[in-house]
Amino acid sequence: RAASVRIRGIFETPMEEPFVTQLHLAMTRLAKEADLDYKYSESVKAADFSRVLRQWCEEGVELIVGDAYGTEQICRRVARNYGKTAFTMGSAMGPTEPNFATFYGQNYEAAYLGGMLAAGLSKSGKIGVVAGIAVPTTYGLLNAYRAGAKEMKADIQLKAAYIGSMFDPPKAKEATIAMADQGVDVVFAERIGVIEAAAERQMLAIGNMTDQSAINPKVVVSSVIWDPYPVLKEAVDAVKGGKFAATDYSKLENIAHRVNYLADYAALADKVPAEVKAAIEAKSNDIAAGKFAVTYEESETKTD
Amino acid sequence: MADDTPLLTLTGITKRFGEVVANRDVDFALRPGEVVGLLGENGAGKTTLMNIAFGLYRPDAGTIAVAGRPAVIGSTADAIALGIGMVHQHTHVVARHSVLENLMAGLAGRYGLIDHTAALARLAEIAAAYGLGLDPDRLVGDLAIGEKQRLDIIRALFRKARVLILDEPTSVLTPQETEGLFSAIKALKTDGVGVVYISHKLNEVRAITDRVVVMRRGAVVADAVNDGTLTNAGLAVLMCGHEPERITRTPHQTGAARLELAGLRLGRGTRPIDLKVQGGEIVGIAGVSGNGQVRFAEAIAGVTSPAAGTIRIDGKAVNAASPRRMQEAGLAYIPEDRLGAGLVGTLPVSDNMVLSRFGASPFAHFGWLDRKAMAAFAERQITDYDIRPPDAKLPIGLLSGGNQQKAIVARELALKPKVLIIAQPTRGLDVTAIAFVHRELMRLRAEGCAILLISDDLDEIFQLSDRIAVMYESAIVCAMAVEQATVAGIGLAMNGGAVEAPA
Amino acid sequence: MRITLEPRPPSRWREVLMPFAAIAASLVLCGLLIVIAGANPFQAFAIMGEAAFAGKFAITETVARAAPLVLTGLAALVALRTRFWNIGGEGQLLVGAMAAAWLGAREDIPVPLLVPAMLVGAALAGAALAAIPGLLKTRLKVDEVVSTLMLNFIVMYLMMALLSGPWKDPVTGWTDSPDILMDAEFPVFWAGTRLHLGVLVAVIAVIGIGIVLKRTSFGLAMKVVGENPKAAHHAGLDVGRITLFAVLLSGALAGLAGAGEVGGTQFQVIASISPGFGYAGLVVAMLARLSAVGVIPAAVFLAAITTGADEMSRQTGVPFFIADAVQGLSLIAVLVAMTLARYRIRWRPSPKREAAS
Amino acid sequence: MSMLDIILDIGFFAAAIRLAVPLLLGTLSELVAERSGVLNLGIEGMMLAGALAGFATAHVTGSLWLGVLAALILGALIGLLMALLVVILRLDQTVAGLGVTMATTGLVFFSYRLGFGESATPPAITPFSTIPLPLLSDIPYIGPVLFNQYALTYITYLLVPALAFFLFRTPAGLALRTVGENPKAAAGVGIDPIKVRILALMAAGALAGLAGAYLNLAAFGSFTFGIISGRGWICLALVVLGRWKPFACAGAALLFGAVDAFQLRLQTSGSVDLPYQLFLALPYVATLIVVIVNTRFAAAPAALMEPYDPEKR
Ligand SMILES: Nc1ncnc2c1ncn2[C@@H]1O[C@H](COP(=O)(O)OP(=O)(O)OP(=O)(O)O)[C@@H](O)[C@H]1O
Ligand SMILES: Nc1ncnc2c1ncn2[C@@H]1O[C@H](COP(=O)(O)OP(=O)(O)OP(=O)(O)O)[C@@H](O)[C@H]1O
Ligand SMILES: [Mg+2]
Ligand SMILES: [Mg+2]
Repeated sequence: RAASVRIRGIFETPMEEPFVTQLHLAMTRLAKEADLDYKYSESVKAADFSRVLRQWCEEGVELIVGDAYGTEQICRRVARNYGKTAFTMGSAMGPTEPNFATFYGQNYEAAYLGGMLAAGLSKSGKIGVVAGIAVPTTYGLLNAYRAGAKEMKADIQLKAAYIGSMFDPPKAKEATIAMADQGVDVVFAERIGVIEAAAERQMLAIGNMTDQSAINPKVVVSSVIWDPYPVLKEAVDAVKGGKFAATDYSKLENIAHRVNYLADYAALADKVPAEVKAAIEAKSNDIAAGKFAVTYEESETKTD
Repeated sequence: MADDTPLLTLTGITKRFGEVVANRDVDFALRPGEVVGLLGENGAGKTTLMNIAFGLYRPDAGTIAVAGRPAVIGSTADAIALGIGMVHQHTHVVARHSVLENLMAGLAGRYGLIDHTAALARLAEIAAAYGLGLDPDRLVGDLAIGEKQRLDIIRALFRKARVLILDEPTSVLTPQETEGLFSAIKALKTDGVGVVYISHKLNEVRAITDRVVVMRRGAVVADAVNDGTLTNAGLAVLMCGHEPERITRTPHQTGAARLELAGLRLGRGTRPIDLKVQGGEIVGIAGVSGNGQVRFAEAIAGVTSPAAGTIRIDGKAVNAASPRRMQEAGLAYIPEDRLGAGLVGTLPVSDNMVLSRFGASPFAHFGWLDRKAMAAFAERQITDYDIRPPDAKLPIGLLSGGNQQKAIVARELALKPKVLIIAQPTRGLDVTAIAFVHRELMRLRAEGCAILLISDDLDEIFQLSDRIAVMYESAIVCAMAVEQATVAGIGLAMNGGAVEAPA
Repeated sequence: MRITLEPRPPSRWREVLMPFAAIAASLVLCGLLIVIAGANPFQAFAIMGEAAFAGKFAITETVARAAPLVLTGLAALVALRTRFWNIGGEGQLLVGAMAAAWLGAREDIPVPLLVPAMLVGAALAGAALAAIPGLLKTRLKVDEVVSTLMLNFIVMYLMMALLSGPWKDPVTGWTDSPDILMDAEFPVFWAGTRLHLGVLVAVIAVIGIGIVLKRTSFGLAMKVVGENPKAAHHAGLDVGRITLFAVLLSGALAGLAGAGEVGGTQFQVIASISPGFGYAGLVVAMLARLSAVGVIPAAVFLAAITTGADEMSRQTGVPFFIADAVQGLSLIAVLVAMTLARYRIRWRPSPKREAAS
Repeated sequence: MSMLDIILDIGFFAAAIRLAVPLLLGTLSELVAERSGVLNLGIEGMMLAGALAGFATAHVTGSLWLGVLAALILGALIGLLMALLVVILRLDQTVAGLGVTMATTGLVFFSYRLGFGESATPPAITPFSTIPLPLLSDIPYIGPVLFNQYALTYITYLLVPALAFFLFRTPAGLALRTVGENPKAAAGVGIDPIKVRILALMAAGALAGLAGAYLNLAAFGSFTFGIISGRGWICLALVVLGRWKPFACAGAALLFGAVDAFQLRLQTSGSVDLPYQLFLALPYVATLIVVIVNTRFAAAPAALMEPYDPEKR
């Protein structure tokens, strides 16, 4: 086993966080396919980040994958001091030579399609999104979602709520119910907790990051998928081939590379009007072919 | 008395607290309609014995029988169910509950509910039978201390106690209240209730009891029928094993007024206090406890601030005083609550010896403690005042009460005070310790210190004071030279009665 | 049946051995958890020990992780000397961190003064926050357990508002403050490790507080106030002032812990800057049995649990959350052991059953 | 949508109640403990343990009510542990409570990982659904707000008067209050303060467990790490706000449920532009103010935080 490449995952939250879940699943898949030595640490507190990273670097680990959002300084500093280890981290700041490659964790192209779907499904003309902490990357996602919805129905109204933490499902649920009370009938579940409320209030929901139809197939029409497998595969291949560079992998985070896509409609396929399906399909192809560019916009997403 | 089976029989009771043997193979019996006085020095084990009968403590050995039948008293609930009631030395009541709630706590109720009606009826019954009444709706926190104790007694009777244990019931009562209690006890006797009466007031014991049991060092040393032949001196010998030494006061010349109180008010509504204490004079403050003695002492010592008035020491007014300022002005204060207010039990003797002085020379220089100086000082005081065990490093809380008091006296006298306030100086002390404290007070008097002696113990007041003042309802109601005072007159004043103050 | 506590005669060796017995007991419990998780406890402990202490990297990392715990432990201890339950170490640490980050990013402070300004500013900020519950307690008798706990949450949310508003990172837009200047980063005194100035500050603080408590009249005054405030007042000590001083000192120490995290490990304020260092400080203080010197081994113990459990979890698959469980269990174990050192438990069979049999 | 519209909305009141119920259960739990003289800082951990016990049991057995039972039992057991520490061993209530919370939090997450592993979609159960009470739920305004709720919510409605009745009308309640005010007085009238405190802590634990279980059996269908999010600490504050009285505590919990519901709606309404963190801080600020105004000890049980030693003079 000594010959196999060692890759490590570092995550600030527990594994249940969808972003982390997707990274972990992609790594697990890669590890199996390419016979990698993959280990990870979850719930690493910011105070421990540096130590864990440096410990791996000291051990000579080849590739570290994870989430630098919120621990940007620490991750970059370690990378600077340990040039031999390759980093591929979620970050809003772009890559740094020579060994710090980044991805953005962005699925706004798919979110655009999600917005189209939401607007196409909404009968009330009001759609919603319940998000976690109000930060620019979240805004980028929500703004694309809004743009997609507006394209589908110009007069659609978007309601946005932030629960103020990554994890407070009961609160996310309440925020969703508040939206139901205000007439929203389709909601984008940026956070966990939304789908449960949608089920209670006969709303439809669109999942985020992972395919969340498993949570409640009767409610979740589709999910705005972010699947980092292609990103990580490139990074691993680069490490294996000895030509790793500080790449900006966000160039892959789109529909063309299947990092973004809208999940199958699954159980609720017949709820979606055919023309909506067709419009989404067409748009998806246009985006993939480069005929249409979803604008990425990080200004605050506010309720219409 | 128709039935002579004892209501309560304790056989071979032994109880240890760590190293201390509080009860040693004690036998005790109480018959219906009998009042038994339980006597003994402080720490003799009286309270412990009765706490065992009441289920508060578990004996290490011995058995209990109630009405002739072996009884298992594992808790106070068991004791109450067996008809035993106890009124503690310090009343245990819930200040924020009403009288009625205090009475009903622990009762079973009816249909799972609190039964107010039955409780009120029972309260009225007790008031009619024994003359012990209280307004059921009053908040207990508002009751006077004597009323609180009445509440405790009513509470025991409420539960139809056949055995009533009264632990030093009169230490907080006025003589009238004491009279009331005695007539209630007499009424209980005729109902066949047995009463255990614990007291240090030998006159009362001789007046109310049928029999006395004397304890010494945890064991019963005498059991005698009160046939009128008992004397106070005889009882004292039984209790301590010897006739107590008495320090006597020799008249001498007093100096100028060292402590002057003018228009001192302890609370908003209270009368002003004017008092002068001269150098070399002991002024005894007599009074029923709860009449503001503690507040009086604390106000002078700067612990609390009086509502109004001025305090002068050697003619100099000390205003807006704090304990520190009063110490600087030359006043020393020995509070009655020794371990609570005078000492830090967990700290060693050496630290306690300089509790008010460790921040300054010679015990500290620029904020740095001089541990050597502290230790040397403590060693000297321990030798001089014969504090036992002679170990300056021992936490002072582990010393006996008498030795704690010696330590405080040593500490305060080392300040060479111009004025000394000493409250209940011998409470809880045995005879040798009492003699020691009294001797020290006399020495200080001879050195010209002005001494304010606050005590519940009239004997002590008469024995030591040059003048006697009486405190009643937070004011001094009379003051006179000891030669002009009589016990009866002072007692009357303590109850608020008028005294024609001789010139 | 009735359980009673009986005082034991005082014994030095029992007092000394007690914390070790407690730690051993908590490790046994922890071993049980490891077995439940399907791993070999001996192997797991070996991994933990190695990850925490074997080699320069492990040791220095554990020590660096212990530094904020030493400071918050001292903070809890100093306040507890006067019987003030400062549960607010967490909030005081956060304001300290914010002050340090604010000062450390200022171009207008002369370079040689940057680091000192950060330390002083953080200490002052921590003390200022602690002054609120301190004054509330000494002036208005407001219970400090509730007030310090509430202030932690208030400070945390205000910090979040600051981080997502005025202090939002201009580059990432994420909720982290601007980076401090390069010159504001704490010097490292062993190249290649993370033993930064904050670690030194923690050690100096231990020595300083140890001396204050043992050798100065203020230290004794704090103790007198804590053990018996009534007697302290009678002896002429200003109980309110002494308590307040101790609380300010406590807040300053917690604030310094925040400065260390900003200047030495994070270089900015992020929302999750403290994994509960403030609360852990109480554990440290209790483990140390309120002795200043004891704070160091206690903090190192807790830090080692975290650093060790992390690696152990990766290697054995035992969930990492075991570290939190061990911290709580060791706290409880120490509390119990402290009682058992002084009392013996007697189980008395119910007299009713006794009589029946 | 204006602030007034939000407040006049029926959905707002219903949400206020849903958000208040777990807080109220926790507050009643703390009320029982503190009335017996024990400050229970273990409440946060007890709530979390109740949440996991409820969820895991419901997940395994498929019965939500068995989940509720499990939460009650586990909560009571942790209450017993707390009692062992602070009543029998007479440890300091503050540290012991924090220790219990720390240890249970770690153990709960640890057990969750062991039992459920890491999966992409966290395991879920179908939570309780709301049950409109016949007739009552048809009352205009009040009906949809109060009587279209979860079964656990109805139980909570009943618990408030039941607890008030228990405390102020029954001998056992009087015994509890007496112990909290003056355990020596209680012992003097045949009440065993130790027994009362142990039982009170077990009841408090059970109630806290129920509060936790509500969060994932009714409010939400799966267990996540942020499920309690400091709600236990809020309860500690709400008891003070409710001055140790059941109905006032219910009012306090409702008030905070309403603040939270308002805050969430204000965000979605888009009419006000305030950092939401300020709203999140609001309950804590309000509590601090209340504690200052009412100085805690004015209404707190007199023997709160005082260990009872039967053989101490
Ligand atoms: N709870 C206790 N813990 C330890 N020692 C105790 C306890 N209660 C009593 N003692 C000790 O037992 C002995 C007997 O005390 P007890 O209170 O029974 O005396 P007493 O005769 O009632 O004295 P007093 O006249 O002062 O009331 C004393 O030495 C006392 O210190
Ligand atoms: N509540 C208590 N807990 C533990 N030990 C106690 C307690 N009360 C008293 N003691 C110990 O019991 C012993 C006797 O106490 P007490 O004050 O009754 O002494 P004493 O025999 O009356 O002595 P002295 O003549 O000096 O007053 C002392 O060593 C004291 O430390
Ligand atoms: Mg006694
Ligand atoms: Mg004595």
